[in-house]
Amino acid sequence: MTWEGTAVSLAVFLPVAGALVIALVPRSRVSSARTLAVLFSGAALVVGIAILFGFDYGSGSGLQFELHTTWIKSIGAGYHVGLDGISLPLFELTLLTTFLCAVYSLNRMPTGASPKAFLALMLLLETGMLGTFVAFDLALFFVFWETVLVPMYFMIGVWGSGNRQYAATKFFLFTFFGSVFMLLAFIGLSFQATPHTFDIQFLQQHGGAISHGLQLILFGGMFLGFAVKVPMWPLHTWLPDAHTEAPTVGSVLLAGILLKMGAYGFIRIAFPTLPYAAVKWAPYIAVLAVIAIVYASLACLAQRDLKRLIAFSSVGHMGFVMLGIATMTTVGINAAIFGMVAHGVITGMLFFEVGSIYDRYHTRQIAEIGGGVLRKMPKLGGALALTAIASLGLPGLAGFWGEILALLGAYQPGPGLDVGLYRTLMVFGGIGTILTAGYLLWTVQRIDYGVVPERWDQVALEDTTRVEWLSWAPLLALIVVLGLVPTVVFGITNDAVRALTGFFTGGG
Amino acid sequence: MNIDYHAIAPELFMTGTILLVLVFDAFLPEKRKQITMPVGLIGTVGALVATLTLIGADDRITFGGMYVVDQFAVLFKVFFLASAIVVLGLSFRYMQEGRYYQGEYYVLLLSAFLGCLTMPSSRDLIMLFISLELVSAPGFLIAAFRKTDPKSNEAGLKYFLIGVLSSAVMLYGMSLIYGVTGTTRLSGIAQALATKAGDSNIALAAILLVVAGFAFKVSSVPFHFWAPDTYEGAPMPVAAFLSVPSKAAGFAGLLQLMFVAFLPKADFWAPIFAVLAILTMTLGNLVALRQTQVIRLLAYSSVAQAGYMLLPFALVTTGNTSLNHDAFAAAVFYILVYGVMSLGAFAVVIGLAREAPGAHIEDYRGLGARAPALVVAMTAFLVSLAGIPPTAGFWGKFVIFQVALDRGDIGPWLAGIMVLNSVISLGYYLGIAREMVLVPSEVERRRPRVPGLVTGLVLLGALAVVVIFIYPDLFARFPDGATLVGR
Amino acid sequence: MIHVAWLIPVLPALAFPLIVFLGKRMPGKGAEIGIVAVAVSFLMSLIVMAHFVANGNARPEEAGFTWFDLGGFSLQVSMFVDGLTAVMFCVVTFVSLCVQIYSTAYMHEDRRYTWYFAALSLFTASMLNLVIANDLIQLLVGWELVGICSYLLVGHWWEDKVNSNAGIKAFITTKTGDVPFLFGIFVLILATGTSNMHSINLGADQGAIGQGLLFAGALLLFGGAIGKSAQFPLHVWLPDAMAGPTPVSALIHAATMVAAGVYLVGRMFSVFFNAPHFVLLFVGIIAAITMAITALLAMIQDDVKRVLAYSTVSQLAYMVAGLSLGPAGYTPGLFHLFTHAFFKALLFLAAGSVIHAVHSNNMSEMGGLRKRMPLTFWVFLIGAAALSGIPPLAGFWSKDEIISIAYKSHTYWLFAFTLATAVLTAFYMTRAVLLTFFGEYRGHAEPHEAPVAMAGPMVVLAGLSCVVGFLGPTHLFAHWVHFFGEPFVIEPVDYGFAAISLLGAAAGVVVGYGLYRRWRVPDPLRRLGPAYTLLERKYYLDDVYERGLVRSIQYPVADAVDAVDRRVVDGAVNGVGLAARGMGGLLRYLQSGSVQRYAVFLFAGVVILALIFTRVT
Amino acid sequence: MIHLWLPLVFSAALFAIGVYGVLARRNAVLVLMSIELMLNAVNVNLVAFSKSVKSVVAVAGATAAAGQIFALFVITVAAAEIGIGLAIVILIYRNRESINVDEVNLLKW
Amino acid sequence: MIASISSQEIAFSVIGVVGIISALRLVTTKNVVHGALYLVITLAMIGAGYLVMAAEFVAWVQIVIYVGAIVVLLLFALMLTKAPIGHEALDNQQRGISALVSLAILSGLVFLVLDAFRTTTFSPLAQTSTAEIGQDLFKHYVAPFEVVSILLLAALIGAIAIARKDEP
Repeated sequence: MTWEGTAVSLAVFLPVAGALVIALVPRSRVSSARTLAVLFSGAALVVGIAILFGFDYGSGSGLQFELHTTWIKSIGAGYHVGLDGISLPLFELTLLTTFLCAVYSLNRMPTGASPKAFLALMLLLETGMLGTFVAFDLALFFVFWETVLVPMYFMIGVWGSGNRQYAATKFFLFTFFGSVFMLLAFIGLSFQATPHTFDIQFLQQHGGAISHGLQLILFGGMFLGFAVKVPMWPLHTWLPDAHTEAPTVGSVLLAGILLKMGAYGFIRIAFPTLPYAAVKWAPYIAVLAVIAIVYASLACLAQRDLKRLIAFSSVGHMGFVMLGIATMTTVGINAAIFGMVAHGVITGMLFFEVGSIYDRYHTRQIAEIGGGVLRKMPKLGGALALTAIASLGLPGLAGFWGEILALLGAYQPGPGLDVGLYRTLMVFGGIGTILTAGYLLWTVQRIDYGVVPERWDQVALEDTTRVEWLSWAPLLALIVVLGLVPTVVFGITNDAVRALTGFFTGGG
Repeated sequence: MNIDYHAIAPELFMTGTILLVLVFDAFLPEKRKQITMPVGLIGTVGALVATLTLIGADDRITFGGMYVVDQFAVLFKVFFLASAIVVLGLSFRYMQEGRYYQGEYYVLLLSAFLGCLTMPSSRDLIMLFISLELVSAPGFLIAAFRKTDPKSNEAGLKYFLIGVLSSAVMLYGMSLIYGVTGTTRLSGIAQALATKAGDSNIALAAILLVVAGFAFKVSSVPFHFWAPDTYEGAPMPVAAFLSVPSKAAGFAGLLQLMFVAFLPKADFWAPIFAVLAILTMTLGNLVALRQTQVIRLLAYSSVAQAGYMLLPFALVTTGNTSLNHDAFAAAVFYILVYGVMSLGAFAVVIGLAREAPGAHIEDYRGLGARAPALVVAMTAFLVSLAGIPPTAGFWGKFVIFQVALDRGDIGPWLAGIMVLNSVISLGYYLGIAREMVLVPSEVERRRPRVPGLVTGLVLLGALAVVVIFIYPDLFARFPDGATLVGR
Repeated sequence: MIHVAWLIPVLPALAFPLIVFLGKRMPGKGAEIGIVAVAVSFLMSLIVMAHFVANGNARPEEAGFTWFDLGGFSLQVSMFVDGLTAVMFCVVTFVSLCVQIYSTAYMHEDRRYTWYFAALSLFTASMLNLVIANDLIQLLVGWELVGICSYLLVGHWWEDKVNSNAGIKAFITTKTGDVPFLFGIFVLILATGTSNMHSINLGADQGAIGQGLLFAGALLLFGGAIGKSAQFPLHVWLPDAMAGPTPVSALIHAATMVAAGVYLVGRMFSVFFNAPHFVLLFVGIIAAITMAITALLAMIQDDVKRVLAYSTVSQLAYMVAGLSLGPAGYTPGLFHLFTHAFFKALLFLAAGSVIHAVHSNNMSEMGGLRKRMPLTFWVFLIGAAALSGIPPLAGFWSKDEIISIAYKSHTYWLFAFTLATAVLTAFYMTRAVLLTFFGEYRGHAEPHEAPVAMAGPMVVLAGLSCVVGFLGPTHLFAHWVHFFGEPFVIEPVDYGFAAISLLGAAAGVVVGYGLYRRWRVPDPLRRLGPAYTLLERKYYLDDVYERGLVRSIQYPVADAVDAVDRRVVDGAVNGVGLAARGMGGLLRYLQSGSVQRYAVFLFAGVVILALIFTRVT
Repeated sequence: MIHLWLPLVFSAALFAIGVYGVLARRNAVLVLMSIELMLNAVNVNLVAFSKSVKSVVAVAGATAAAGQIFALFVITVAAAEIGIGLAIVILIYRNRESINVDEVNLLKW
Repeated sequence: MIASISSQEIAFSVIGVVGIISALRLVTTKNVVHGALYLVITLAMIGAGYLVMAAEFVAWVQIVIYVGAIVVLLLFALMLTKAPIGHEALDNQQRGISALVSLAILSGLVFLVLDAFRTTTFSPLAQTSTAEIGQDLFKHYVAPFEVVSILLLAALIGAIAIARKDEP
């Protein structure tokens, strides 16, 4: 039991331990549950930071902090976890975001049922998300993948707003629908290896040997699972509902982390293990991705509900991520990972802000807020403006690199892909950036700018509180740091992505 | 002739317990009749202990090959006895508070469990038939045990009529099997069916008819119609009994028939099971979507679950031994897992019976705040039934998918239909969770008074569902090692 | 010293966070930080400039470090300092310094005073980064950042929706140009494997890039210039951008940011020059259209800032036109950029002073200010004269060069356009001066002369506007800024052409004086009838964009997409759910409650299964 | 010497008639009687086969009398079933004053 | 198809025809008590058939248990439940479909039987004796014998509990 071997597992399972402890807190001492949540997610984060220091950035392509033991002999599943350059950024993002959510929950707990349960579910969710990013065994991956469903269902369903039951059910059913087919594909894939195995590394190395027809089918199964999670157009309709109705912390985690799981799955599993199918499927994925970009930004223009608007924007931003992946180039996939981290930070932040606005105004309708937030609460409004501007892909802020490099990837897609098609898509993607800028600036105008409407003029609304700053500051800092020093991500991912693209450029 | 008394010790214990309960019943005063339950419980635990001594032992063949105690049988016996303990525990307060003939009830219940015990050891058509009847006949009666309730009467009548008709169909099939093969011994039937005699239409038709009898027991479409009505009308612990031990007994019998007697004709009957499995899971799930009475919903759910358990049968082929073994193990594993989660769900409903005797879904509103532990457990069971990690049900489905995809040919299609069904099923499983947790109660309600015993069982079940998930090998190696003698 | 030229953008960049976080606690509310930073930058710029003044053919200074590696190619943060860079440094830092000093008075009572200065610092840093960049992506970063600063500063008084609208319009319109620009960058990166601008230029010169790629790359890059430098058809944002504080207009929308497009073309001139000839022709056509139509628009504006804005667009087109003439026009084009920065900034600051005094932008509410604000009048007059091309002021020299080069390079149509525009320019500036400073005062507020903080910068700029023009005929400028190694065609100033352009200017002044000597309502130009209406409606371009494109996307199209999303896409999802429930609802009727019906199903089931599966031989 | 098909067809007829009775009669006792017909049909089969299967192969557990013993068990179980069935019928009659099977449909859907 | 008809076959045919006719009457009669009597005839004919097939032990068990016990039980039940008399009163609404299903089963079974056993014959007398049955029963079939006794016990206790009139 070395530190190297256990660190990842420790970080993954600390939250679930915390969930159990919180569940055992007596009803009379509920307030201590909040402290516990911060402690446990913080402890996990500390482990994560220690990993960050122990990580050998020179060999990001290999697995580090690896633990590989048997788990379920009868099924052939192993407990194989580890981190490489692709996992690490998302892993750390998850740790950070959840910790910040716990901090945020210190005084901004959604109203409704017991806060104890809420925090326990949040920590359970964290374990699922973390596990997804470190699992190197398909069965284990799937287990973590699905573990997020139940906590998120209840987070939306119990602590959500208005139409929460519908949204929660839709979220659960839709994502479950996708993932069961993915499971079938996983199992089918495992039978293609000799000996049968679920080990992702092994399957990556032997992906080329699978017959072409079968690859296409297996990819189809995985596509359903991953695409729903991303979500890709037209499988996205659960997202606006779920994000809109979820409590603030739920939205932050959904947008910040959960969506990344789908794209990560494409990168980690679908593309490298099925190289032939990847080439065949990639153009369709790219087309859907670009449709998502344009469609989502148009839909955003039509939203009257601030939170729903932000939710829809995720569809578009994930479109850029998927476009990057579908280019099957080192640049594109690096861009995708960067885009995921950036979107996690930015959209997470946006949902925090929207949540705080809702806490004060008790409405999410843009027309009812009526503008003037920047006048009424300069700090909150300023943070919102900054984040929105980051979201539209301004250089110097986090949102830029993912978008631009995804488009660059599309200009010169990987071998076997139709350059003409991808360049056309690039053009539409570019148009999408204009529309994106349009709706975000329009939103900032409608929320932040203008004079304070009469109905709010006399109402005392507190500007950003200390706990809010505490939970936001790291994200705001990251928005700037990622924009100015993109190496903090690319330095980690590049080697791993190059190794990964080798599986489909070399082996395809 | 020599009788291996060690081999049949569990059955002997059980028989003794039945008689003892009968005696206690006769002499106990009216107000103390509930004491018969602990008596039965002690006997059942004794039988369980006796069974545990058989684990890992050599296969014991007694009564001239008619009765075999192999690891398959032991596994099922342990399962039946464990579920007997659970059902007894669930019955205790329910029966005591419901003005039932408690003594007779426990006698009948234990008799049915005796039938369960003999079922997995029966390697002869006659023995199978008797075991099946011993499971069913007391069931007919206890289903109608709430005597003044017309619904309970109706439950008994429907169960009885469909049961007897199915028995008749099955017996007709058995008679034809006997006529074609000249024997009632399962291994002999297999030998004969492997010859030219097995090629006749009549042999195939006979197999179909026999399957029909067991299809009734496991509530497969179109033999399932009794199940929702009977579950709903019967006393709740009886519904729990029907949904798990009784169904598992049907599967135990079916497994022996199919994997021993009829295996040479697998290419014939596997497609039948494919049809049955598809119909069963699809119809069960679709109709369950529209249920508002929880027991009835669980009944349709158990129909659908039977479909999943039937699916491995459809994957069997004549000749591919290792695949057949995997299919067998998958079916057994799913049955065992199903037992845990389904009994758990029923236990929750029974635990709430004081507050919600009608078990209408609206009665459960806002329960999340009033009985969090129970709701957490119920959620675990429901999620498990839907087959979602982190619960045992996930591995249950997983192994079936594995076999299906390994099978190739129709396997992937069946797996595809099964996953679609999982999604549909999630719709109503979530429906229950939604009512319990998400929907607040319109009226002010107290915290439910759940019998301690039931709460304990529920929590134990929830724990089991999670533990089996974390380390399924704990559980999964049993079916793997559970070889059927004569195969 | 030149090795640390990178400090020039870094200092204002550091000032930005300092002002944001500490500004409110400083005695000058943060303004002093920005001013000091940019002042130091300006001094350093002068030193850098001196380096090139001392040696006209000094080697450009290149330096950089890797920003990040990605797959095969590595992105650098780098600097490329040559004469052009040095000139731009000076212009940017100097104008920024003037504007910031001016703003301390102009923005004195603003509620977001500190933030205003922070944004100015950020802008200055971004602009300087754009100038110093030797990497296209790095340039793009600066390019977009100045855009967002423009957005923020145009919408500085966002309490009024008009202002924030203008900010959005400015950003989105330029962004529309940025997208082709981005693709142009892609083309060049993929064509050369690097984003280093110097390498790309060398590649283009050495013929390492195919003609097709150069063609696409140059045209797409010019897309960016069209947006940023407000060329037709994306010029529409600049007049609206006048909604921002006037000093901002002076800095961003006159002197620096809008010139970035011209600078880009100049910086990447090898690409344009080596591309098929059509590219430069296209550039020239765009410039010609732009200069003419916007000069016409400037004639009828009532808002003094809009007059200046249209004038700016028109003058930018001059610069572009100059560049379109190839190496010969390269230096004149950029020289005009240089001179224009001074006198246009001056004009804006002076206009700001007027606006500050009369609390209105409209010339119809001014008049007669000559006496009340003599200093402002004089500096404005100097600016206007410079712009109109009255010798010996700055504008004369630079404009004259472009006009004469156009003729000499046999591009007569462009010559015609430039000359006509010169006439128009003189006309509308005469009109502006007359309406503002002559006649009777028509306003309501009590005008007063500008305070020292405002007057100082104006005077300095006015002085410079008078003298910088001589850098042209003395060929000093050409020594610093030239294309391809050696300064191009150095010949004495052709006084013939100078006379022609002077004549043109004089014509404009005379006609303007004739028409606007006295205040007249309605505007005498209204007699043009439908043509006036066409100008009043801005050639209906705004209507086409606004109603035809923006509003239709914003409302009907977006709403349609949303409806499709809810009804069709989501409808399909919910439809599946409903269908399942519906089927369940139908199937449950099988469970009729009649046990004998169940029995029928049972037996029928057996029979059917037997029929299907038993082989009937 | 008897042709095997003769008792088998007899049995089939009884079985089919029993099925008809079960499906078409509403009186519960008549339904029970019909069930008896079906079970008896099984017995006819078993007895006939027990007399004829000697000629079939020698396989495990093939005893001479198996068929008849099977029939005896069927008779016994049938008796028990009838007892149970009648008990339920009487219970229903007590609660509803009727033993029409088709009226028993409280539970449905 | 029938090469030669033996006397046993003639006897069985007669018995069969009578049995079938009375069975048909049983399911069509309008009087329940008549139905019980038709049942007696059918059961008796089946017993007779067993005799023809020389399975005399089963035959006597048939007569004793069915005719002697079960029919009596059924008659008691008829009296206890005061069944009405008449066509409408005794049949439900699905006679048509019932007949169809029943005919389908009949034709199916007859087809299968004739298909498989058209030529098979057996000689009843050459077969098992009662003694053999007894021996086999207690040699090989002890287990089901014991289990069925529990079944009977349970059925007895349960039936009493269910049918008993008083409330606990």
